[in-house]
Amino acid sequence: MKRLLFLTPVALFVVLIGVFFVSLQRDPSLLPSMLIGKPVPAFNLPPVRPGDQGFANADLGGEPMLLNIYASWCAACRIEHPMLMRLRREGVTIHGLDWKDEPEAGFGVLQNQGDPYARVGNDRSGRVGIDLGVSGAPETFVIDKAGKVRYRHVGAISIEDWDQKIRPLMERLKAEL
Amino acid sequence: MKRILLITAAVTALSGTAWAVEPDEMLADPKLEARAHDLSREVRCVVCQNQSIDDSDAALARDLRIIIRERIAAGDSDDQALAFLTSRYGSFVQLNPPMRADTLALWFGPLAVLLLGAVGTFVYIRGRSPDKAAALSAVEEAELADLLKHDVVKSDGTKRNEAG
Amino acid sequence: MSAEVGQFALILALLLALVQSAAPLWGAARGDGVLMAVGRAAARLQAGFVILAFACLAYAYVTSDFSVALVAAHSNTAQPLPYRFAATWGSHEGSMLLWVLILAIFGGGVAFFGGTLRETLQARVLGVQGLIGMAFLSFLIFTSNPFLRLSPAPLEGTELNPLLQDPGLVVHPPMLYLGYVGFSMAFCFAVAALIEGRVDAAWARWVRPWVLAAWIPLTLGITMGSAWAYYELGWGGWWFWDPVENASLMPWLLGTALLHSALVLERRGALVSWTILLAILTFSLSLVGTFLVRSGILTSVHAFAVDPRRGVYVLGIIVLTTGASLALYAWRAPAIRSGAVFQPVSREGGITLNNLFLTALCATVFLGTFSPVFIEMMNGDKISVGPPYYARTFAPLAIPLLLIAAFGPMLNWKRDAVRQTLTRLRIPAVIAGLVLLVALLLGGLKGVVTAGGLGLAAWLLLGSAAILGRRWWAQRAYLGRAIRTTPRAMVGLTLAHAGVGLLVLGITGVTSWHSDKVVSMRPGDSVVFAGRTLTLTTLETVNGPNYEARQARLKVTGQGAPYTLISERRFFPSAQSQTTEAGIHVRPQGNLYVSVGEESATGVVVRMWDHPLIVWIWLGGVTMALGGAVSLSDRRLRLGASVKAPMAQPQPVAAE
Amino acid sequence: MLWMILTLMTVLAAVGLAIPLVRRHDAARAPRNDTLGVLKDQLGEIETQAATGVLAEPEADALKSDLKRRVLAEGRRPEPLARPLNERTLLYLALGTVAIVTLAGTGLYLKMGRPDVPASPTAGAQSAPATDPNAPHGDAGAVIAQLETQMQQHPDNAEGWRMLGWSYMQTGRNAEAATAYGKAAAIDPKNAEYLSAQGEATVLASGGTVTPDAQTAFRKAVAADPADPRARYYLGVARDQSGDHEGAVNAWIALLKSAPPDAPWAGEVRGFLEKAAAQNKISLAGRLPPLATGPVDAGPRGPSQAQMAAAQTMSEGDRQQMIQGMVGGLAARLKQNPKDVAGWQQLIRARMVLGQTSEAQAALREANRAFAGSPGDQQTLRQAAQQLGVPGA
Repeated sequence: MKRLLFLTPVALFVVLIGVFFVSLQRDPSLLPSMLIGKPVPAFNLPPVRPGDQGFANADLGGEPMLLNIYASWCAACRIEHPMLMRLRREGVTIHGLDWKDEPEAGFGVLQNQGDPYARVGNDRSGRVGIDLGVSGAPETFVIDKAGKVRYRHVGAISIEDWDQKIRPLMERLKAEL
Repeated sequence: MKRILLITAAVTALSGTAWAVEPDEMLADPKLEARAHDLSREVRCVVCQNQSIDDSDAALARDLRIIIRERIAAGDSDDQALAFLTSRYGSFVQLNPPMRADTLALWFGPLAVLLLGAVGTFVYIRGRSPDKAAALSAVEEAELADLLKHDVVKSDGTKRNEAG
Repeated sequence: MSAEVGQFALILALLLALVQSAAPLWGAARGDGVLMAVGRAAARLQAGFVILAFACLAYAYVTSDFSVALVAAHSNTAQPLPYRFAATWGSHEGSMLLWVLILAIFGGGVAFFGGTLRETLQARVLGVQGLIGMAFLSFLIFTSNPFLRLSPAPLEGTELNPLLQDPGLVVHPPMLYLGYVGFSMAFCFAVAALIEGRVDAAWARWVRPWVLAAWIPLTLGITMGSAWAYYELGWGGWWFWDPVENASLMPWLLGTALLHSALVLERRGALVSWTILLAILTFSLSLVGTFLVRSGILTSVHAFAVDPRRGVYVLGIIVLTTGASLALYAWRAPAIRSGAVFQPVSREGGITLNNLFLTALCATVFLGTFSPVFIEMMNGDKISVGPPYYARTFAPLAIPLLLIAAFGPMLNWKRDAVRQTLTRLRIPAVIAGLVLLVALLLGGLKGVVTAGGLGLAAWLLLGSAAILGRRWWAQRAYLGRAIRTTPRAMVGLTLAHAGVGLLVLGITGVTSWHSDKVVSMRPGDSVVFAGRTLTLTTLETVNGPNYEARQARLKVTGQGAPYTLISERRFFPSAQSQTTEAGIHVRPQGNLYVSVGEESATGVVVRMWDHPLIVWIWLGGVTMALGGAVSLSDRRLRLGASVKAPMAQPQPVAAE
Repeated sequence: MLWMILTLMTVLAAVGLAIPLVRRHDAARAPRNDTLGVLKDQLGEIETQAATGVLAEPEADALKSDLKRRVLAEGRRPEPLARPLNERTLLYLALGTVAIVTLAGTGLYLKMGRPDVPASPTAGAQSAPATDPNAPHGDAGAVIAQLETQMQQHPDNAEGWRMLGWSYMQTGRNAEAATAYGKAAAIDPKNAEYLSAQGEATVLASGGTVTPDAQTAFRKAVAADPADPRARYYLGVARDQSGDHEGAVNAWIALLKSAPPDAPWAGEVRGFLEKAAAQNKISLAGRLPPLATGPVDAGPRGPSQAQMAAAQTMSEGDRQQMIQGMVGGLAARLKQNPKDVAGWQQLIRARMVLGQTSEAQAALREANRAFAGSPGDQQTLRQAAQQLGVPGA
């Protein structure tokens, strides 16, 4: 009994070290999304492309698709852009949300680097982004057929992210009724 | 990579001045403004490290401060305004962690440590009941006198000699 | 060339640490004096080489030798000399070298001055110390080598983070490290005692000065860190519950507990295994602090080496030191004999209660700091633990502790009675009660917290004074002699506890009565704030040695004589970053704190705070440290002085 | 000198360790019991307290009897037996320890040390200007002044002159740069780099005209190393400026054809060549060598397709390393040839992407220095940096 008492510090320590060790492999800056499994909050945004129609939450759903948050001031978005262009060529539907940005600047990005988006809206005040729980650009949401958020990716999408996480998920969503 | 970017963002946000509420954000009604001020001190800035939005000069923190003021001006209670933010960013934005099943250890852990320690101390003191033998026996007194009489060094040295 | 000498000195130090860990442990096990002497020699040599290595790095910084990668990354020629020198420990590698330096100097100290210590104990302490040194030296050399070279050398270096270019930086980290590493000595003594299977009064008397020697700089370091954050970060806060602040607070809390429990062990031979456990935990928390700053587990303002690989290495060090020592503890501690008995109401009882609350406070900080990590592992949710949590958990536990702080020192050893003790404390109790009452009458029910804080401060200040007062009153016939013969430890105790009272006074003052205001001003504008009138007289651009600044001068009239506050926004072109220098008028009754912000068409943003009594927070901290220093100077703590026998007496054994 | 010091250090460590092993009679120390001393002290204290009345008699007696029990327990404690090592073992130990420290120390140092790397040439000299609060900050002036003094003392150091010339160029003092490079070339006339650098500095000093002096330098450079691209390029410019556009274009095409596949300057030369050809209506059809790096839009300095493909199959760590390596290469190239707006933009972007904000800032500063006196280019760079979110840009 007494010996057991003296063993408790060791036991607690082992647990603690285990947690630390696991935590080391984790990214402390990732935030879980509150929207998983929920429909995207209602919004209706003005266009980025002059003369285009805008972008509203009604445009989401029907098929699995991506909702990408980008901005002209965001450096990581530029890294991600070629990846989005590739996905677009492969037939993935991507909608864009130009976050906390002037529509002209947002359009400039599309002109200079190509336009991967089916619909794209300008969220100048950033309020729609905040409704989505966006903390920075780029971020990408995977939307299912019912228009619900199924996954949120923070930061630029890399090839591994696509191959290992997002594409398998999109395929599963396609198979869903 | 992502990690590096975010951390850089955090560092950059900090290397600037820690500039907080700006005059143009403030509500006209001092009572509401004071509530908003207090509330924004309990909301964590999601892009910086360990700062409340009240202390942060990040753009997103400013947006959130303005949202809080809008909610309060629109008649929301503090809890409603806070719920507006947690429904978007999760409990991460609450500097005051919510009381839930998984935070019980956090909230009551210190008290548990105190109580366990108190029980342990009680058992410890109880287990060592008052003086069993108050006085030393004559033999012991003699041995003690011998120990104390000798110089510290000498007494030890003598013993060593005997042992060797 | 100095860099290469430094590199080699570090390598030699590592090998000497190897010898220092192996020889004395083996020697003590066999009772072999020669091996133990080798351990002492290795410790002295190791200290010498680490000092050399540190001097080499400092030389490279001072002379701006940019062929050393670390220098090129953290210093440039435009930086003033003191900051070039301070940059030596301004980086991860440099601060780890500083850590190892202090460790080696302490080890060398035990080897040099430990002559009065039982030889086997000294040898085991040095052996354990050598193991820690080895772990940190290899961490330094293999993952964070400060002497990496660049060829060709760049012509100019990058500047140190301007936030860190401050007199505070020159002394703040070394102070904290003195504290952390100082606790390693208590740890070494604890492990040595476990190996030896013997913990006694001499052991406790040897450990206490080391604990004090660590506690004093840690107290000062934390105080200075708080003051630095106050005037440098520019928003008037003095404690943020940031993970790194917590990392220094946790060992402080347990170290304070250790300081008290070691006293019980020395005087009464009780609390033996608890004291050993405290010594192990205090140093382990210092290590966890290092780990947490360097791993990126908890990202923090201070994280200057966010690198999981280093984190794994430090985790390994923690497993080896804490894990092994706790296992040793579980194996050996149950067999260690415990000493005299005591009654619940006694000095021992008071100190046990003190330990209980300090441990619970440490648990609060620990849970607050680490539970987000645990909860995320459990269910993936992220939570934040901020100041509101600590206000609700830390404060309620701190208040009973502070009440005991004045009560405890009045208790007799072994057994006492509550009523008698209260009689001894009647004057402080009555006055503190009056303060509480008056404050309640003035402030009403809304001011309960304020009144409680003031009453507590009065209780602590007067209760501490009563410690000396009672002794001197008893011998009032020979007051002069009574004052002269008062043990320094008792004066230290009084000062340290009074320091806590000052701290409580400052915290109560600033949290109860602070006020702030944000306005947009143009030169010539005036604003009324906290009973004073502030006028922005000039707003101009000025140049510093390595920055340019927008400088605002505000003339203040009203309470106190007229004075001028100067606040600047400094821009450091070479680091491309900006800092704010607040303008602060410091008075005992309160500070006026002004800082300037962005300029726009409507003028410059000026933020102003009134901080009543805030300086007492830091003066309290300094007083506590001063109390520790006075205690440390007590001759009874210098073991050698108490042994009357001549040291060099011919020994029959030596001839064997 | 360095080796002498290192040897001395090794000897010191080895001897220091060996002394107690060899002179063993000094090592033995008087055994003593300090615990009894402490307890006796405490007994004395209690007696004093009882005498002065701070402590009541019954309390003092109780404390004293507890203390006496501790003294007794201490006195009865058996002394542990010593089993010292014998002489022979000690000797082997001494030899072994010394061998380990010496051999392992030397071995580790040979693996980690860089005894060949000299201290920075500027080290230890500029403390005077640096502490002067009126000195212009972030200015290379102090460094240059230091180098100048050094060159006065050691005028026969060609590399030193080159470094001084480079420093002059960084600060826009092109005529002085030309002189400095000239000195370097005079000391080592076989070094084409010194000569072509001298020529380039001369060209820049005369506002872009390839003067006869410059031409002489370039010719000498080509004579020393027929492949020197800078000299060949400027000789082409000289033809162009003298009106022989066709000859210039031919010279550049030849230069491009001989370019190694990864030549950093090829893209720039190609661009310049295409512009000049278009201006003078010279057809280039079929005359240019094929581009070494994949599609044009990948940029003249982007990683090759093969590199990219490799990057995609790599592990995260390896990829980071490769990216770092490529960025490092780019930075090194820009050091050699700083007049490259696109290159700087690429470097700054890469640094930002890697999260190396301060390096990005440093790159921006360096780029600004490189384009001192060219506000247009500086403007471009600043805008790019602002877009990328470089702090303070």
